[in-house]
Amino acid sequence: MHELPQNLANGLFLGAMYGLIAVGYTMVYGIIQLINFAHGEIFMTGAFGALAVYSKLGANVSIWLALPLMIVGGVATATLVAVLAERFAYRPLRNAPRLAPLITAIGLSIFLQQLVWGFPGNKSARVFPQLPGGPFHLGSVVFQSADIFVVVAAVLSTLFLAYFVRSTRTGRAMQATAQDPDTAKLMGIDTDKVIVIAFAIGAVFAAIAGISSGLRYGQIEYNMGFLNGLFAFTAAVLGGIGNIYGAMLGGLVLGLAQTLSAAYIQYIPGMSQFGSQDWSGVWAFVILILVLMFRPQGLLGERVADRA
Amino acid sequence: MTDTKTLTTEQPDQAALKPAVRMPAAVAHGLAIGGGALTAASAFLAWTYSSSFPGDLTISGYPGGLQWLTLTAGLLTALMGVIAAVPGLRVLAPGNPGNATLLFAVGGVAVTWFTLIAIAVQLHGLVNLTSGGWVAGVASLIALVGTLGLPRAPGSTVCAPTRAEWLQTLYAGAGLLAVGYLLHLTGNGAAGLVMAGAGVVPIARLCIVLKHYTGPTPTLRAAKRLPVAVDVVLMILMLALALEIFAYGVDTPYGQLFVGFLAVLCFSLWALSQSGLLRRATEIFERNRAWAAVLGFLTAAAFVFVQQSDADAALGVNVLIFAATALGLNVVVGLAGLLDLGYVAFLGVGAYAAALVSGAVTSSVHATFPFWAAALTGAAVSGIFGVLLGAPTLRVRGDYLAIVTLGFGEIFRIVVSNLDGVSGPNVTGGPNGIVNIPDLSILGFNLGNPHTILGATIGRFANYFWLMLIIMAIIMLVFSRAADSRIGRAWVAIREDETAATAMGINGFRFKLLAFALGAALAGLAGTVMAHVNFSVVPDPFVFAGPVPPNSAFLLAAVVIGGMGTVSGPIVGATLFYLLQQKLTFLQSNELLIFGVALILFMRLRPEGIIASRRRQLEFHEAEDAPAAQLSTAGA
Amino acid sequence: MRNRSLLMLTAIAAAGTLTLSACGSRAASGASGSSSASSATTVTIGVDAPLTGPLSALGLGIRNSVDLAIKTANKTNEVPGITFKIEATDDKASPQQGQQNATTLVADSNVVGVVGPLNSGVAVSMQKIFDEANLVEVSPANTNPSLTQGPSWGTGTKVRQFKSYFRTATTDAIQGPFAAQFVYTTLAKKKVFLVDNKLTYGVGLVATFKDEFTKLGGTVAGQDHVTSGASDYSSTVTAIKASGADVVYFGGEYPDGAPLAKQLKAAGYNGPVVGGDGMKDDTFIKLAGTASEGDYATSVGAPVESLDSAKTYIANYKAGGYTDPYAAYGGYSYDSAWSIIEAVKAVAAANNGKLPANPRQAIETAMAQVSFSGVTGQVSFDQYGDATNKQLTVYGVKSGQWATIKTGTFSG
Amino acid sequence: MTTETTTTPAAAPAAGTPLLEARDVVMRFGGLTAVGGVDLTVNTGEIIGLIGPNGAGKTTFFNCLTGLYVPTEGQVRYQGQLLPPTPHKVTQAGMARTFQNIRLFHNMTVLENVLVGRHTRTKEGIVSAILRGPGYRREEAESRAKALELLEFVGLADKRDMLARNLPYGEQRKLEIARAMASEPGLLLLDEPTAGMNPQETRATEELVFAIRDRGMAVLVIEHDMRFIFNLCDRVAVLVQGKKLVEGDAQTVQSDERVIAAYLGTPMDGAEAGTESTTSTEENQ
Repeated sequence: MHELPQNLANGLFLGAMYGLIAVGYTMVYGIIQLINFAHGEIFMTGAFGALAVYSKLGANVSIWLALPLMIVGGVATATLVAVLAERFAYRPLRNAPRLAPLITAIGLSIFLQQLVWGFPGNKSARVFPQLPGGPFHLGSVVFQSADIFVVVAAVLSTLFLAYFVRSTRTGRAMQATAQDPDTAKLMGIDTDKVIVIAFAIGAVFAAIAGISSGLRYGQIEYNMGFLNGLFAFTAAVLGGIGNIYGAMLGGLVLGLAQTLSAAYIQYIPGMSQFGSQDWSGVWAFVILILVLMFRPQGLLGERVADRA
Repeated sequence: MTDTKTLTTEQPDQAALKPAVRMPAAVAHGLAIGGGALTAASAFLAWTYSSSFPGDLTISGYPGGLQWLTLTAGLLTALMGVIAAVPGLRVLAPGNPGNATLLFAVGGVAVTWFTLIAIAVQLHGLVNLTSGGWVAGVASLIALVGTLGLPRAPGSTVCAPTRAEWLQTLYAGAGLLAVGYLLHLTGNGAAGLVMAGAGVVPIARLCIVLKHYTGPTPTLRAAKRLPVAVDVVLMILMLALALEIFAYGVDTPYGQLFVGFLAVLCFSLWALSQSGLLRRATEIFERNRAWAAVLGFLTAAAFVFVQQSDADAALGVNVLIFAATALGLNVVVGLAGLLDLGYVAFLGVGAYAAALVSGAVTSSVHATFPFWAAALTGAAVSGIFGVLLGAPTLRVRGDYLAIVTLGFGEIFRIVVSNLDGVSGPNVTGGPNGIVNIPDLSILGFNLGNPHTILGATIGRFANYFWLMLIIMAIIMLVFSRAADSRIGRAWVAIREDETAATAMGINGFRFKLLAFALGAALAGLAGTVMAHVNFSVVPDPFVFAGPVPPNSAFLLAAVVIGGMGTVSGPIVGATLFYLLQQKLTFLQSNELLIFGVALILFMRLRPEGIIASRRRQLEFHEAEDAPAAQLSTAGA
Repeated sequence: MRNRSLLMLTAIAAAGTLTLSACGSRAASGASGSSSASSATTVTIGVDAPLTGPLSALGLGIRNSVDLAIKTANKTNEVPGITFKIEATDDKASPQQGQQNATTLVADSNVVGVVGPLNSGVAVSMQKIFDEANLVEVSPANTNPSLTQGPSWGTGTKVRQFKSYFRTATTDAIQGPFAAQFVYTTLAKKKVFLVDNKLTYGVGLVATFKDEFTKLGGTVAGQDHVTSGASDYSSTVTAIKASGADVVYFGGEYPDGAPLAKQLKAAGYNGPVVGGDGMKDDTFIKLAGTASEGDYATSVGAPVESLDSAKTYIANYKAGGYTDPYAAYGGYSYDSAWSIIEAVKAVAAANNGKLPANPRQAIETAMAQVSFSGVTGQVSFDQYGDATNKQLTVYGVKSGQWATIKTGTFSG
Repeated sequence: MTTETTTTPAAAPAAGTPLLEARDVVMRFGGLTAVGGVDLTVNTGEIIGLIGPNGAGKTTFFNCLTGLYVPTEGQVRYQGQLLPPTPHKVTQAGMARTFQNIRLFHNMTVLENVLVGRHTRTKEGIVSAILRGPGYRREEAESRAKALELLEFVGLADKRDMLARNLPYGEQRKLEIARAMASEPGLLLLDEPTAGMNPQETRATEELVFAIRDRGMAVLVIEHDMRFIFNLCDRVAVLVQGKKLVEGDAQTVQSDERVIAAYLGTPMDGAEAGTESTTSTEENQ
């Protein structure tokens, strides 16, 4: 059990990444009750956008110089994709029955994956540049520069978002739209703009998560959005969908749950076979079901009264 | 691509009912008939010098490959042209024979010019075309011009697209070209596809113009009732023809031929609906429902006799498995309105359950169940999994169900991969799966052995095709009867308004669970056969999205694009999907990309699917037809 | 109104496919085989592999190598009077599709043998179809021993499963133990941590490695299973470090192996990662970067640079102008196709230089006697249909390159 | 409206016995008390009105009675039995309702809507629905007959194959009543049945409610339209700010000064304004 601190740290890093992706799900869902199924692919395009910038820069450019540019490139790509998707795929279906935008989202997700796959060299994993430095040691915990990156990014992003939603005009308009879109519209809020901004913010966060993922694992793949998106959405539900702090918390809880279940479930008597990393996805799912059973509104979610 | 405003019928302006091309009626009729005949005749010429274009179009006197399709379209044009020209033949096309001639001619132009362009592109250059090819191309155009000179139907509008619409088309086309070129510069595999999409845009615009030009489908007075015997004979003939056409489509050996086939088929169906013949045919089937069901079943069963080899039957089995599963999903999605994104897992549960009790050496359960017991086991186990999954999640908001089912679909594969005795108890054989599953033996008849009926050899897959057909019939029966019952009404009520439904005494949770379990059980049933057909069950195919159906995304698409809540919709959707991904091999790796785009476009243009249930129809197009419509045709 | 929107959609779809297929009719151009000899019989060698999708890189390598073999045979007039032709089918890594391809190939009476498939999961759905038609199937890539020797091969009861199924790929039963001997004896590492990605290949390899390694006296410090494609292996890395293992044996392909190697080294783990031929790919080194230094992978056959046939093959492949690399199974595929050609040759030779009307049965019988020097070494098949070539080579990553460490024959 | 048709009235206990007894029903949302301790009794054969200004908690009280909300405190009994707090069981027990904002199954036909109302009075399950035995056929035929009779009763028989969404507004109200009646309730709860109707339609609804009572059902009706209520009801209860202000016959209530004050507007205090806005969002759904 002495590797507990290390496992906790691993879970934290993973969870921070999930949290960053989950924010996008939760914001869009909070405002237009749409599971933006393609959000995992936004995450993926963010990573590929950053890689494209890096490969244009050439290998001679120092990573510290390249990183800001990569972030800009990744964020720009992801935001562009998200905004275009909103404008051309989702907006026309705003008043359609529920199933229609969801299926559109599935179509979009497959489309984006295949499009990225079609670029030469993307058929299998691509090498992503690494941050130099490390490994760092903190007590018995070993971590990398990329791990610091993801944690710092998550903290800064959350702080920014908290400020944005609470203290800016647009942020408050966003809250109002989430509460009641029709009234918000009557009050003169441009709900279309608010929705676009929600998509864009989600995309920015997802792009940062995508870059973190590349930095941490050293490779990115066209289908990296599927599993991560699935887990991130689980995190959003876990934390209480519609609540941005919930998304972060849900991400952390899920990340920890996965890492700890992979490490320790095997020590529970009779469960020795169920502790591998492969099973950890299953345990994450079990946790989701348990949360839905006993606290359907999620960890930080508010009870939504049944409406008659 | 289209905007609905242009679709709303404008008042037919009687004064505007002049044909697009002004000419004396006799000349128009003559050109139509003559052009059609000439097109047909040109199919007997050689079109190209090189035999390397598939189908070998170099032989004079005997049509090959795509030329057969040109021949068909030409003959149909000429035939319908004659009907349109001779008033006494109006009985044969009670609707609008002029329009029908036009559409047949368009089909002829489409397939002929497609062939010519394909030859030129594939063999690099127009020089590869012989004079015969040019004759065919010109003849088809003559027929088209002639038909455009025929008098127009009431209710149609010559609405040349507005300037804005043309510009829109232009921009869309140019945009796609530009994007395609950019992709081409980066070396993306989808570049050609996107650029080809630029060609589709003006064609689509022309199709819209054509649609306005032909006007609405003619409404007919009900025909005189014929004696049942006559009806039956007619039905047999029609079904036989449909089977022959279907078998031809299935058996098309290369993609170009399949595309040409689809083009002729689409325009011919459009033409038939304009001619009123489709309506008449529907009437016959509708007034003899029992006969229609029995004959339809027999026709499907006869498929194995018209096939070329057992390979087609293998295709048929796979289509049926896919369609049966899609129909099961339709209970969940179409009737109860629950979105299940991991449905393929239930197919997997059924397949694994059947494999475990099949007596295969690699099965961890050393038991051999007869097929009926194995099928019941598969369905029951799958249904139980449906309940286990549904019980905790169906109480919460509907959207969560989507993610829980998606998660279930994913972990199903992980779990079966791990239940191999190393990282879990030994149940499923892990990644190696359960293999060498013996063939089914029903009543002492081994489905693995070929046998001879009526002089035709019925191979292994034909046997399974028949078995699957029976299962399909059962699933159809279950679906349609459940849909049209107290239970089905409760499902639809829940889908419509759950609060109101519970206020009417419906236990929402219980009925949702029932739908979920029934859907799962039907998928499980299909899975039991799949295990035997494939000799094996392995974890890999049970994914959310993959290139080969059935997987969860394709299943959902078959239901949604086929038509939610209907019996025939998912079957049509599944068949179409399976055949398309089989035949359009020239799409190379872009099938999934197209699939994604198709989903998006369908939700935009026709969210109710190909075959719309009357409910869906109105739900999605409330703005378009607000006036109360008496619903005469039942969808479900 | 409504019906019309449907008609329109179908018309658009039809128009779309029309335009598309006019532009993209490349499918047929893959087929080759010159028909120069006018009186020659033309027979077809089928290929079944994933030509599209995520595994297409491997599948295309298989197809191209078979194509190369056929071209070579036609050029050198290997079987006088008989011209070979390729018929490549795409199984998309799906058992269902593979089975359907099998029925299509069986139905084509010109097909005398089939090379493929890539995935064991696909193979199990095809074997019986081919077997009933006596159509020879040679897989360049299936490694699961039970495909030939039956489910109880581990306990010593080996039973040939299908008389028409052969393979040039070596089985897990050879490669795993060979790696175990290398790790235990040559590297002198006695404490191993086992990782697999829960796919057929990796699981089989790890299981056979584990048996041999414990038999030799080594200890298994721990075992983990990772989700293929998940890339976050931090819990596995932590467990490996905590276990005190001095070597990691990884069963799986390089896309999963590379991040594992990378994350291990980044976390400060010093032992080598050892894998099978699924890991011996240049992309592994590319993905894992410097972290791959000192890692090992086993591969079948003698070292490439010591085999002239391999060098010729690589040169010819380059000259052939194929856009896709020959990838991991190119050599085996070439040998697979060549073995069919050899069998056809034998049958024709025994029948006055002509193939009998239905040569499938004869070719199946002739396969057992096939023996030639191929790309991967001497190619012939034993009583189960497995390759008799038991020579394996260990490669190690040295300054960013795979270098030959040791070669030997597995006997055990 | 058709005149009396031969029907079997719902099993009605002897007139005058209490059918619904709500005791001290309290409903709080967070810190907000929407309904604060309301008592109400409905006897068999009665038509009871429930009135009150906007946001008085009428619909919330309704929802408490029909199981959509679980009351924070208090009890609701139907025929002496404690009602379970789930809507479908309440309907099963014999209370059916309509909604303030019509909630039909829009994409089902008129007849199907009423057939859904028959749900609790039919039993056939999935197996018999698939096998279609004689029992199933009999039950289905009965349901159909009953539903058609109800459509006849409310005057929609000739529109049975139309989609509910295509009915004009007033007929949608009628259909909703027919649908509720299909479950053969002892007590029918109508939530603003005349909202948005013109005077003629309102009068017709009045007739309809009387006819319903004549079929042996008690009726509890929420309404804004005073005249409608006072013409119709045997007793009227007035709800203001979640509390029952008065209860009595039309005469008593009409002359009560507090009611007049509540309606004609003594200025509401601050808390009231808050209550109003939140409750109205609830009622808007």
